[in-house]
Amino acid sequence: MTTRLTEEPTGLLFDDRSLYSVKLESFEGPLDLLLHLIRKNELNIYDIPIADITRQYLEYIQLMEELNLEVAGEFLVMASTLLQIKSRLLLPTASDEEGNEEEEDPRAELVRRLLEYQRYKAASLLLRERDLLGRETFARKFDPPDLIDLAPDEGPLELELFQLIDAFRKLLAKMPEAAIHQVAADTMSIADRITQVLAFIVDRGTALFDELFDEGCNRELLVVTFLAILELCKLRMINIVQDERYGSILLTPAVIAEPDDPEGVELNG
Amino acid sequence: MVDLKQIVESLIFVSDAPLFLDRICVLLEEYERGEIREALMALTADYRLRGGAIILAEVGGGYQFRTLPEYAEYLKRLTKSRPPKFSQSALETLAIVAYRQPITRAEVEYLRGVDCGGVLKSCLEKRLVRILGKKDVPGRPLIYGTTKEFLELFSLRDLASLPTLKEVQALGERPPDEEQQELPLGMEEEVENGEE
Amino acid sequence: MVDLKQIVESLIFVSDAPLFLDRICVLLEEYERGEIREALMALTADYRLRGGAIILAEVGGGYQFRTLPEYAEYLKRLTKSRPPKFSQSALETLAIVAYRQPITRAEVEYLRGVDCGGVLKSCLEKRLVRILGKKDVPGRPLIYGTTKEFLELFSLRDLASLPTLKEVQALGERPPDEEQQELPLGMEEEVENGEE
Repeated sequence: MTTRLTEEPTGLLFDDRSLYSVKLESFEGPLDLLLHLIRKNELNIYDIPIADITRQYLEYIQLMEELNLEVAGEFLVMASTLLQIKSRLLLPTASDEEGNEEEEDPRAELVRRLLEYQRYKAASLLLRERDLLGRETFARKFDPPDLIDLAPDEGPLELELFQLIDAFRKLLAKMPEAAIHQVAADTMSIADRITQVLAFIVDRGTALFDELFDEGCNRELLVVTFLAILELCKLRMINIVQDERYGSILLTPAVIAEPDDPEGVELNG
Repeated sequence: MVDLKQIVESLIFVSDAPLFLDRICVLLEEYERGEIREALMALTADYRLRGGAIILAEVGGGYQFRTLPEYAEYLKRLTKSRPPKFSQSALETLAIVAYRQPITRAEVEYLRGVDCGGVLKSCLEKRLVRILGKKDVPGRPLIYGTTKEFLELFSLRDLASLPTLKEVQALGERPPDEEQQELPLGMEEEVENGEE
Repeated sequence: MVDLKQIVESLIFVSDAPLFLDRICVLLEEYERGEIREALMALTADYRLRGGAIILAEVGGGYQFRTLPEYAEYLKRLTKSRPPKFSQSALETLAIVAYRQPITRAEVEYLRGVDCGGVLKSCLEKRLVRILGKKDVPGRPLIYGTTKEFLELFSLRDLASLPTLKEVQALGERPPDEEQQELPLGMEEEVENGEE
């Protein structure tokens, strides 16, 4: 977000840079600034005089700099886009002469973006005008007294993914560095594969080594699957046997997990 | 006299979040879905006709009793919590996510022309936007969508009850000529059908 | 039409505890105490006459909307299926298991700095966490991981779809410049197909 200077009365901004007439507001970005310039000059958005608008845009940025307002990088990117469009318009188009390929108007992309942005800006204004819960309209937001005596029972869980990751993030923020580093994408997929492979083996009772490498020949998956099997071995969660020399390798679960009765084993310990 | 309309009324009244028709049907399995729907309509009409401060509103896909905006002035005196406020950048981001979901951060930023990471994050924290998963393109970027809470907050029944982008544009400036037709921006249908 | 009776109605409706006459008088200082008392009486009569499930009751000296006892039976069904509250400690534990699996209880406790037996147990009961096996170290502690139900709860295809910390942290930072530039605007279809 950058600062908008609203000129009052109109037209003052570029002619007379008197700070007294400048009010501070905010622009949401380069597209917003461009729309403002188009509206102010009553230009046809479908036929923007690029040279003119570029000049005004640059003047604006210069003014912001003179006023020591921070000019966000996006504004500069747009400035160079405008200059590029301007120079492309100055070049004679080769395709026109040949007559076959008609080149797209260099402004087309910008016009599309401006129109699109204009729509969402209008949509955001509609959102702003809606009856907001807690501002225009209110609901009962508390544990209803009628239900207080009735203890809540287990129903379906309601949890948002972001809550989960946010909890983890906050937790790690409190932790020493050393404990943090290993949360990488590849660790994730090995963990994922470990659970998959284990579930598969437990499910079948016995699984063929080759079966685990069946789905797709993706090299990455092969490696990850292999690492998962090694890890499962290391953790002694599966046994690997070979029934004869060069025979098929069999994987069997070493531990039959009983999720229904876990507390007896460790949780109370 | 205990009849369905009153039962439904009591359920919605004590529920701490909008109550969905589906949920009511599960709770009141001795009644038909059609009957329950009728009771909801009758109840909505009752509250309108009563002319009280409370109406039965359909928000976020469910039913909830809400006060009419006329009373906000008085209710502000009662509640300690400050009313929700939104920056223009948050509203633009929410509008884009609402109309274009599922959408990636890069797509939101392209449409707005500015960085949106911070805004997206605060929308996630406020639970107005949620992570829908990852997009099946290289890099697997996260994709975002709006939440039930978003609909509740903005008193929207569902995403389809957002004005279509065509309607939105009609409210803005009229384009000077027909040239507009040439630009393939129309995704109104997509937004409408894309829902659920 | 905004009149006193409706104002009082809205206040009592939104208030999270019975509202006392004195309090209402303070909130509505532009009205006389006598008027307010009359409005309360009229409102009480209104609700009685309506014959709905809700009445305006005087409880402990204050005013509060309550459901009639006839509906208790139905309201009980509502509480029975209320989503259970997920405590912060349960959330933290679940997050650790999700991101660090396979993991032992001792490791979870090291990360959280507190005993996690109870929370782990409740995660197991909710079938969000399961025992993967035993770790090959002295004492052979159990190791935990998440379940299929966990993935379903968050609509995740697999664990690899779980957003990484880096991805969420990246929201607070500026994206690299290229990311923003290369997007074509006509991404309607692409976006639509992105969803299954």
